[in-house]
Amino acid sequence: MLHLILFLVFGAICVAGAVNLLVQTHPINSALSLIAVMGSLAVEYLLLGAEFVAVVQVIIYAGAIMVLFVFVIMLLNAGIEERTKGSRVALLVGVPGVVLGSLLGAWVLLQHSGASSVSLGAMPGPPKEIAQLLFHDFLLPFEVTSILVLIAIMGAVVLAARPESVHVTKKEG
Amino acid sequence: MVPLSYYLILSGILFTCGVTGFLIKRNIITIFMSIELMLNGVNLSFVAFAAQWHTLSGQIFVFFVMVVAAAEAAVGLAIIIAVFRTSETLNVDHINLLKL
Amino acid sequence: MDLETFVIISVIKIVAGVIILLTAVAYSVWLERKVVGHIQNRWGPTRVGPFGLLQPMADGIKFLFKEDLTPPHVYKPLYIAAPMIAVIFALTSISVIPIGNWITIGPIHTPLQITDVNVGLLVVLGITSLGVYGVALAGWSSNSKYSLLGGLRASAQMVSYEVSLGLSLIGVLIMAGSFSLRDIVDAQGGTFLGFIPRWNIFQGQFIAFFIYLIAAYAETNRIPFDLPEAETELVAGYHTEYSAMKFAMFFMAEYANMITVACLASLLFLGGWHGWLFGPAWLQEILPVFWFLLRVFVFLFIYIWVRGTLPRFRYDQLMAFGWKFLLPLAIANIIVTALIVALRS
Amino acid sequence: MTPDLHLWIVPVLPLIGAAINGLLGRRFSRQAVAGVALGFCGAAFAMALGVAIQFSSLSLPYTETLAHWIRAGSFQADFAFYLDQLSLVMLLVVTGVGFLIHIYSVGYMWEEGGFYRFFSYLNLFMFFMLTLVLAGNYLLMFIGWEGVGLASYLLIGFWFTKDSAASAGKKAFIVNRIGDFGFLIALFLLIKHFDSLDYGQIFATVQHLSPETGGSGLLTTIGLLLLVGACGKSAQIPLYVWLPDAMEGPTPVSALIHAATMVTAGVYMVARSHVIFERAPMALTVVAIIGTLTALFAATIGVCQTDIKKVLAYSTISQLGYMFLGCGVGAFSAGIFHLMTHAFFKGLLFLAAGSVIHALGGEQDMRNMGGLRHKIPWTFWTMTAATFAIAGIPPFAGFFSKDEILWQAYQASWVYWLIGVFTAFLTSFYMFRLWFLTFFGEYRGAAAAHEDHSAASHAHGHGGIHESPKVMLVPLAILAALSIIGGWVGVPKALGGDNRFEAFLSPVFQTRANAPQEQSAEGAAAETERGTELAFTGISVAAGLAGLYLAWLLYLRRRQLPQKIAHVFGGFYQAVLHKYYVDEFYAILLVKPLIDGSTKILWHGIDQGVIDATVDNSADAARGVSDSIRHMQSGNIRSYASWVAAGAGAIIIYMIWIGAR
Repeated sequence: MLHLILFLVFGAICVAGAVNLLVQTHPINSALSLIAVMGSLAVEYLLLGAEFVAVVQVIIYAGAIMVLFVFVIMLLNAGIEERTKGSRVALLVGVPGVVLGSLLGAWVLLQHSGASSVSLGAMPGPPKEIAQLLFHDFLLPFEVTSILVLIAIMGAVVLAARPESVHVTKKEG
Repeated sequence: MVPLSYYLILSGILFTCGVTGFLIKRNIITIFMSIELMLNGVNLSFVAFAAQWHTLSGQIFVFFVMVVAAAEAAVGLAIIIAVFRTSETLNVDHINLLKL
Repeated sequence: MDLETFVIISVIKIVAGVIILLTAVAYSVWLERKVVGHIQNRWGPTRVGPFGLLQPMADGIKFLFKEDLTPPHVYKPLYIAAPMIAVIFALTSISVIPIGNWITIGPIHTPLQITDVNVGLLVVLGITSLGVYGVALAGWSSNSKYSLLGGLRASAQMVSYEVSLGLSLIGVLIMAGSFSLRDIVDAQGGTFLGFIPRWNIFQGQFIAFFIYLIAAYAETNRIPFDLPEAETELVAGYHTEYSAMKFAMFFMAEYANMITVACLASLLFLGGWHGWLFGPAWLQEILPVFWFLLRVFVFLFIYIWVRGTLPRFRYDQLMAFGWKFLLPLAIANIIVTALIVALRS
Repeated sequence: MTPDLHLWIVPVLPLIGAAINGLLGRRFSRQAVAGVALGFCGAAFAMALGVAIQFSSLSLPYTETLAHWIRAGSFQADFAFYLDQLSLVMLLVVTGVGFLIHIYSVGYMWEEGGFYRFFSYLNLFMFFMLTLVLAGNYLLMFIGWEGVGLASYLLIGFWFTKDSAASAGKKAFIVNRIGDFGFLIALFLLIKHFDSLDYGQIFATVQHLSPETGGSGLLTTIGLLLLVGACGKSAQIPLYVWLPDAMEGPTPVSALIHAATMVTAGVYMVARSHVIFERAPMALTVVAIIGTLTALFAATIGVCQTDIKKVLAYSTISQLGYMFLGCGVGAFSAGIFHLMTHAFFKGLLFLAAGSVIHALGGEQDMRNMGGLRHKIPWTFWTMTAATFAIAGIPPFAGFFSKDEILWQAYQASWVYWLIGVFTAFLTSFYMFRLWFLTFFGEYRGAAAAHEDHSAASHAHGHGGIHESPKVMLVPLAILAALSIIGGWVGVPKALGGDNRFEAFLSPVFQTRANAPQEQSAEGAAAETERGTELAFTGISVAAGLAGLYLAWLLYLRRRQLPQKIAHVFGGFYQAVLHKYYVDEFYAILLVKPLIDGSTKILWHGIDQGVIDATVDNSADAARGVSDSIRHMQSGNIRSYASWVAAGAGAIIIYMIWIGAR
């Protein structure tokens, strides 16, 4: 019961944050809503027993990636988004469409997987076992992603560096 | 006891919100955040399935998604900065150099 | 232990923890003023109470009763939320930090810790990493160039040094084999060669401690890395536009973060609460807490000492130092530690 | 027991040389190129000698499998090498003569461009020829077979800027294709019926079959198809046309490839397959007939040729005909014997001719020569030895082998013998004609030679008629010695010898099913046989001497006579002069329909009308569709994203529909 309540509360926060992301016109508000979504998602992970994933979600997503977003919003001083007719049309047509689609998907899922359920703490994700998987069974993908990250770092530095100025001190985290 | 489908529905809602945001938002940064939202929705279903099948592989995939998201954010934001530097705008409707 | 007892004990712990932390914050401010004063050949606070011991109270009262000024053209929701965010995350992180071993009071046997999470260290890191939002949002929402520059600097600096900070801890984690702070401390019990305590700092993690120390100074925006609030260039950085209680919140957040960092350093590198135990049973239960607080105090004293001694870095020096020196050093430390552990086992 | 010979090293050595020279030779000095080429070729020769020394201690046939190559079901082909007496003879001839010609080439090609390229090709040829000779199955032999064709093509077209050389190379290649086609089909038949290409397995199976009577049967078919292949490679009727044109290549190439080694591959192949041929009498008869006809046919053409190399080319074809004749009457060892002696004296003839050409600065027309015997005495004397050898004058090498073939041919049918003797007479005649025209009389080409001298594409830097350098003369001398004494290993019993060559090869050929000669050679009839044989030997020697006399008469004594004779024979002379119009005949009958068909049907009809049109029309259609669709590309990211989302949505709905069904 407690599990269901917690799920519903944080699920509601998630949905609210996601919708707020869409509604808000200023990117910083959208970014903060997204942080809220990620935080409550971390709680959902905890409810699923994946505490390591939950903490990493907070550290990486909320603590690093979103900081980067906020940083860029601040740096570029991104203003309020202007509305045009097209976007109103999109809202009028798209939002009901999305709601309908979501309802349809939800209905299908409820129809076809009603029996299985997850209980609180059903499967803890101890860091040791995760490490065993990550550094043993999934070693190659792990190394590949590490190279991907390295490439991304270099790409970001090259892209963001001003070609003409010599003293570029800004870093992408 | 929470049915697995609840988690999947939540994941689906988040993903749909991300798609919607990607389609209706004009600010390139917000569009980018919508992508992150989609990835988060997918991550939730990974973790839910991992709990469902009692295997940790789902959680491992979440890590990979996170790493890719981080790499994507770094490169994407660098591109945004570069775009802003040349076109002085973040509105994707004004960035249409690919037009015929 | 049934649920009711658990809730009651938890509430007691939380209240006690908050009170102790806030008091510690207040008196570490006093300590800083006093020590820096003596370093600079001044007396520091002396008027309020003996040795100025009541000065923190006076400061608190002053902050509470000053006019809460909100400048025009600020982005109000975030302007108000920013200091709250800062102080909330600063206070939250103390929740998983143990300040001593288990104690037994009557029928209750409980750890001296609000909650023991098996990924405790990561929780601390995660919450600390969220603290940057307070600073960044404060800088941006103030709609002032000094604030904005301070906020930008703070977020870039904290994100950068978080990497080195996190990596410096991995050596310790490899030695202990656990994320739980209690396990890490337990792993440091005992001595080797008869007299050297098995603290991590004596077990080859000296370089990691050094990296941690420097990165922690940068994380808490302390001298010599207090670029975000450099008064000579940015007036006061991200809290230029703040006053009264909101300013006090930033202040509290900074000192609370310092204490968290000091606790973490004691737990991870300096052997936690391990120390000389003597006397009757009740004393033996209290002594670990004493030894732990002693370490935290020493660490805080070094903080203040450094502040009174070192000048401020330049911004590019700060970044270059973080990325080009500390990060490779931390990685090298991980590799060497992992090798040694792997060879030993 | 049997020592491991590492036979595979023998062919690989020249391959290494070819690779080094071919890949890096451009940067080497000429000395280095020559050193590499000679070194690896000489090493192969030394290795072959080593094999020969160990030969007596081997259990024959010696086989060696290097690696598995193809495995498909029960069929298996390996990189296997096979050594018996036949292979050994070929191995020694190829490496020995090849090595000598390599040495000679260093001197002959010294002034030419593409020096490294020449030696790379030459070494490559050695590699493929040795593969062909040492192969342990038909497939590997085919590799060598094709490879020597490739090397031959490259070397004929060595002066590829010259149009005639390039087209001669192409002609050789294409004509050989026809032969290879027959060879391939023979291989397919072997695979189909014997499930193997391995010599040992096939021969073991075939040995238990009885000879096929009548003109048809599996073995006959295979034999005839193999013969087609042999005809292509060994320039027999009707596929001989490429060999005269192949004289466009440098003279050492003509000596090595188109006289001594490659063209004899067909003979080698027939001899190697003797087990099959012996059980297909019909095929064997065809071999003999083709050999006889070719010998006569080419000899008559040779009589009228004026180009010194062309004479030798037709002579080669004619001599190859002799070898086929020998094989065709079942005297494989005689054929191989003639192959060996022919390699000596014909190689020598070409090299000496090359020396003459070298001396005259590129002049090849005999009408512009004459009286050279004092100016280039070494060349003259070596050439004399070779000429006597080929004319069948005892005791030169050619006498023994040719006589052996003629004797064996007579035992099969007197027709073969008659034509053979007449051909021997013709051979003697045109060879001495060449000899007299070149070395006797007075020099007829001074002015022409000097004009040529400055104009010829490969004129030499130093003027006047001059003897070749030592590096060219030493191989000449060695080959001359071999031409003289090379036949002594096979002195027939009739002349008091014991025919050791045939005895040596007999383990290979003893398996023949019907060997009337051997049966009749034993017993009481032997004495009368011997008398007959001696008589026949006398006749063939007389034929050779008659040729010598006639040539002396016509070309030295009565110089105006040839003109008159040509006038008398009129049409026939013209026909012979134009090589019986065979090239023209082929051009009308085969080449023109092929070209017309390719042009009109394949090019204009199928390629342009169908293939090109398909591509063009589909491109046009794609462009038309794209023209209308490209307006979708608005440059608006969100519209792109909408399309992606719509597609994804469609897929999701489809999946849901599938799941719900």
